[in-house]
Amino acid sequence: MHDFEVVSNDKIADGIYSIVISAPKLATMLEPGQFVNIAVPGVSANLLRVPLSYAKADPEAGTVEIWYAVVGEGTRNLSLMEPGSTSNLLGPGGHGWRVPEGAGRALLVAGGIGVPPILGAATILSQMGVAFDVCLGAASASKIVGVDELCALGAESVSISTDDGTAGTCGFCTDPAAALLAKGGYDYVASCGPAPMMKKVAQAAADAGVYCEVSLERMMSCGFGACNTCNVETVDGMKGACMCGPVFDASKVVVF
Amino acid sequence: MHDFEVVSNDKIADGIYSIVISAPKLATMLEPGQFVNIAVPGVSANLLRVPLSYAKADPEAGTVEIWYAVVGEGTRNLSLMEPGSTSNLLGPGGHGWRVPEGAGRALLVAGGIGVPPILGAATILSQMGVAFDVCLGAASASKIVGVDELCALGAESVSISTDDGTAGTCGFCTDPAAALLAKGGYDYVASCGPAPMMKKVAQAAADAGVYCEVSLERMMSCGFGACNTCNVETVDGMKGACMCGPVFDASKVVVF
Amino acid sequence: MSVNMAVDFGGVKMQNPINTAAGTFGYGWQFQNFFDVSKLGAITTKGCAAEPWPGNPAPRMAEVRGGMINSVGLQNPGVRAFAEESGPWLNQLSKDGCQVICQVCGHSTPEYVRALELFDELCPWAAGFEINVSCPNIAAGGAACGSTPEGAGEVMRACRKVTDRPLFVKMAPANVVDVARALEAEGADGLSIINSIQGMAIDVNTRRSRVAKPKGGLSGPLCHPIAVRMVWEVAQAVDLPINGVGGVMTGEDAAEFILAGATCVSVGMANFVDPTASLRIAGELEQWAESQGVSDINELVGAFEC
Amino acid sequence: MSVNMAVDFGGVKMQNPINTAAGTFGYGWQFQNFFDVSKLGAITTKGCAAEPWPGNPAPRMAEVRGGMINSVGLQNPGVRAFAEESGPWLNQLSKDGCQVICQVCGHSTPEYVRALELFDELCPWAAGFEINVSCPNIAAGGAACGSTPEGAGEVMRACRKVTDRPLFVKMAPANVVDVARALEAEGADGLSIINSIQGMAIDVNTRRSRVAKPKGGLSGPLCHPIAVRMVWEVAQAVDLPINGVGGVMTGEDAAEFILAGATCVSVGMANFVDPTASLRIAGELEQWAESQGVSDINELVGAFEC
Ligand SMILES: Cc1cc2nc3c(=O)[nH]c(=O)nc-3n(C[C@H](O)[C@H](O)[C@H](O)COP(=O)(O)OP(=O)(O)OC[C@H]3O[C@@H](n4cnc5c(N)ncnc54)[C@H](O)[C@@H]3O)c2cc1C
Ligand SMILES: Cc1cc2nc3c(=O)[nH]c(=O)nc-3n(C[C@H](O)[C@H](O)[C@H](O)COP(=O)(O)OP(=O)(O)OC[C@H]3O[C@@H](n4cnc5c(N)ncnc54)[C@H](O)[C@@H]3O)c2cc1C
Ligand SMILES: Cc1cc2nc3c(=O)[nH]c(=O)nc-3n(C[C@H](O)[C@H](O)[C@H](O)COP(=O)(O)O)c2cc1C
Ligand SMILES: Cc1cc2nc3c(=O)[nH]c(=O)nc-3n(C[C@H](O)[C@H](O)[C@H](O)COP(=O)(O)O)c2cc1C
Ligand code: FES
Ligand code: FES
Repeated sequence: MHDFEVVSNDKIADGIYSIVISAPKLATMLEPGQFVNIAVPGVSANLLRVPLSYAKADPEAGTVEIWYAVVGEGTRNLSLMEPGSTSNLLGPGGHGWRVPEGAGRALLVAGGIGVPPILGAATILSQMGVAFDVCLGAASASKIVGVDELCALGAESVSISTDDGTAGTCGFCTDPAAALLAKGGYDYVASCGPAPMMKKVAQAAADAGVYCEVSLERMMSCGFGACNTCNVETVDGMKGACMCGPVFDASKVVVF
Repeated sequence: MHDFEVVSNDKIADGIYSIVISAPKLATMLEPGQFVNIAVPGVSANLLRVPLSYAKADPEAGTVEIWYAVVGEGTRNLSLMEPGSTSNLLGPGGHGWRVPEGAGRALLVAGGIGVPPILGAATILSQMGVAFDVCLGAASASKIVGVDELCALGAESVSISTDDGTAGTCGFCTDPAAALLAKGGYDYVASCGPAPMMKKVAQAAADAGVYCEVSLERMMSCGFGACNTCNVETVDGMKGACMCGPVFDASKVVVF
Repeated sequence: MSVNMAVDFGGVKMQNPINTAAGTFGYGWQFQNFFDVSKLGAITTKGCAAEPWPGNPAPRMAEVRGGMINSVGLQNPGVRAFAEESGPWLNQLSKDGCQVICQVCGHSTPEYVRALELFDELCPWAAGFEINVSCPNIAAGGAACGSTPEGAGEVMRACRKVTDRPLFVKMAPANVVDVARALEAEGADGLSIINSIQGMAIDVNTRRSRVAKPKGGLSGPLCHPIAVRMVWEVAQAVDLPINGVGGVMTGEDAAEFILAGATCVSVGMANFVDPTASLRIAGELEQWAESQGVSDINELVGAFEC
Repeated sequence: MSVNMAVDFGGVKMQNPINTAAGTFGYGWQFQNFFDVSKLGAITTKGCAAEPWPGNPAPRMAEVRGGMINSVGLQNPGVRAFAEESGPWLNQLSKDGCQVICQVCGHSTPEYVRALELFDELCPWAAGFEINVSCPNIAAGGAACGSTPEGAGEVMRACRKVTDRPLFVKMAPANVVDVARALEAEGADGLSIINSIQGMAIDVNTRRSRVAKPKGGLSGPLCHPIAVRMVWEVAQAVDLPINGVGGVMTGEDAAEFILAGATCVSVGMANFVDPTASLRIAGELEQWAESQGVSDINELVGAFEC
């Protein structure tokens, strides 16, 4: 359990916020792809914590940045937290991306609010010196986040798709992703987004014979292995997303 | 239903707050002893409105002042309302004090947070030109409110009792009240406070042969006659406090 | 696109599926200053017995997390006084398009019959009657009676002989499938599911109940998932139309009941939180029906996919 | 003044009345990084069957107002794997002063017996066993079985022959008095009241359940007043010690159970909201006992005044 203080909490796109928290110890511990489980203050009919991936951690400043979409009461209350207010979180939770040793080139595929863990993957790749391309999908231009960060981390290309065509190509980001994979040259794929998207990406990666990891979302009650509500059906049986994931080897996943 | 805006919301004694709201129409309608039923904002496990008497109404300024003790979640959330924030209330509810025509002298007995309706009674008395004395009880000096206001309204005497003796006489305000009533000269008694206190005052008034009214508290679900949860057992059967009260002829009350 | 919102609840033709839960809407006129009650599909009036009942002592209510607990004990002025005091207003309401369902109480089968006879005689404007065999707060004629097929069935059988107008039964939240089957066999026209749930709230300082009796009846959002489940169970088991009751605070809550198989939905505790809640919920339900691309709300009754 | 907080729950000597609800505390060690689990009176481990069970598909949880609904379906690795993986840690825990109660699951009486035999053999450190005849999320051996005196009684009778260690039964929230009497007659050492309540939560856009099956089990504050009522009802009817379960978030909630007649109290959903909740609640309960001016918490068991 880590206490934290809100440093800033701002809207960065349509319905999407960035919260920067000060939590010095946590900032040194987080590995890309892991998550935290936040107690959102406010007397509330919703009691459970909100599990969120982190987008960036700055061990020197002692801060962690999280990007979140406001979808319900928990995230709405989170968006109301003022700088200076405090709460606590559990984490780091689960384990993150495992980029294969010796990978030369990677493809990252993010949909919607799946961008934060993908930023984490990009961070590792850039540290490891692995070249990478990004396919990024969003419902609309107003909901795109992370392009600047991905470019700054060294993405060789970022191809954007929107459902309504207001930015990039009109359509799903799974199409450019499949096209890139079909062309070849990749050793690793990391994906996070809606379940049907990840399923398609996993299939395209499998077709191309490339090792693929996905960051899965599940309804979590505890976030630390005590409740069995975050199950992922894998070829090796039911696995808890909070401890065995959220990042899974896509080839083992039966239900995304 | 009236919308209102908070003008100020300040602590005036230990655990006791004064909230001034702007609600111009309401301010012209309220009669002393009536109450309002406030929707306290904030996503909350407690859903029902908070019924509160009012201490002062200023029809010209369009404001109403309410004094309340923080005792639970509803009143705690109320104390968090910032100036400028808005909500709505139902009211005026019930009916207030009915000072008998031709009364010459009255005794007001208030215990704890029973002061606000007693301020209302003092307001009528002063408008009617009826002389009055006040007996005021509180747990401790730090919880006394209203003495200045009562003096300003023309109280001829204000005798203070505290449970712990930190101000005035050590003991309950029912003792000085009984003593004054025994001395005689009163035509009307109005009382608000804890049930055992009002019961004693009513008894002392009955013994002295003086007409006595009490403002009763009940758990209210609706506040407008629809739920039957605010019942007061009277010699004429069960009466709803929200419509037939909160002010009752004490001689008719079976259970205070 | 406009959606037909009218439903037929066991012979009561409602202009929309929103009803009010007995005991939470007084006799209707208490709400007239807040909104135009005639816009609702129906209202159900507070339970009345043949003779006046005093109800329980104070305190009759305490708030609990996610709802409230009450111990009113069916205080009522008796059918005669009710019909005299509230009849004219309710008669006008029914002419204005909102159906009136009167709730009937008793401590024994003969008392139910006597009350219903009086209602039948004195309330010609009533579109139907709801028999309350499930009050959690009375010793006889309460939840214990309504929780067995025999108990509820006996009351229904006797009442059926009294009137040809639609007869509904307010069911206790126990043994619902068996009781519903018995009520169907005895000729009920519809079922109201559920009455408040028996619960307890103890003041840990005084060590006493926070309401007048040890047990009280729970209402509010906390009831909702339980009530939805019971509506769905009964909808699978019998052919009677159902009135979903329990924790309806929003149009979505009402929609859950409809999907689970309710033909109409009653708003209870929400009336206290916001006296205009029932009308707001009627609007939200219509918006939801529109969003579902149907032309008739009846297409959504029981449309839960499992 | 210091109050004796130790209680005897049907032969399990607990240093304080705080226990954990099966399925909400994993196998105990999941909480070891949050606090010193050995400070609790007891923990109850997640239900295990003789053979591993996969449980239900996702989604297994949805939040509802005042609580949550789950559809885990008793996923478990089987007693053997449980004893191997968690046994050493639990053995140490019991040596450190916190009793371990292991929950036993099955789909049929022979399955319960087989699981209990394995527990009895492989878990010498277990202070007692809790038989779960009330899971809302499984078809056989679940709430339907535990809701009848015959069903629950049959399982208890068979299990009683397997071990002399204390045997408790986790009861469904239905028909509690009759079932409790049957369990007392069959030799149960205590009762855990209640398991989660069957409910439904429907996504009104997809028209599907928000969890894997149409129905799920409700936990959290919404259960509390119902559970307190059931504990009180059973405490009046049988002589067995009771473990109060349902919506305990604070020491006051635990105190309500104690006053209603529970000897010990289990913390469930609160463990998810705050992993240290059980220890905090133990402290709050002790403070309350002190405020009541008693020298022994046992003086407060059943001290509700009505
Ligand atoms: C490991 C993990 C990492 C996540 N990372 C991020 C992130 O970086 N940014 C982000 O915006 N969101 C992320 N999520 C999703 C986020 O947890 C949910 O959006 C949030 O819990 C919703 O809470 P709420 O109270 O606002 O909404 P609710 O009112 O509880 O639900 C609103 C909607 O969100 C869905 N939802 C709620 N909780 C979850 C959950 N735990 N998993 C999946 N769907 C859920 C519900 O089914 C519902 O449709 C992550 C989830 C997990 C499990
Ligand atoms: C007509 C009327 C006028 C009132 N006027 C005032 C006033 O001017 N100033 C003031 O401070 N308080 C007044 N009260 C009491 C006030 O309504 C309660 O203190 C308040 O509702 C408590 O809400 P809560 O959510 O903070 O506390 P809760 O957590 O709901 O309860 C805390 C404690 O307060 C008691 N309580 C709660 N609601 C009521 C109620 N409606 N009546 C009596 N006791 C209650 C509970 O039994 C409990 O012991 C009045 C009550 C009534 C009925
Ligand atoms: C104060 C109060 C009084 C009630 N009186 C009655 C009644 O007279 N008859 C009845 O059948 N139900 C009565 N109920 C139960 C409601 O009609 C309804 O079944 C229950 O409250 C659940 O719905 P809700 O959660 O929307 O309130 C009463 C409920 C409350 C809160
Ligand atoms: C995720 C989850 C899993 C559960 N698993 C079990 C279980 O395996 N066995 C059992 O008897 N009860 C199980 N329960 C029910 C709890 O033990 C408890 O009876 C119920 O949640 C009510 O208590 P609470 O409101 O404090 O959570 C589970 C509850 C939850 C929330
Ligand atoms: S969220 Fe509880 S086990 Fe994964
Ligand atoms: S508070 Fe509802 S009738 Fe008085």
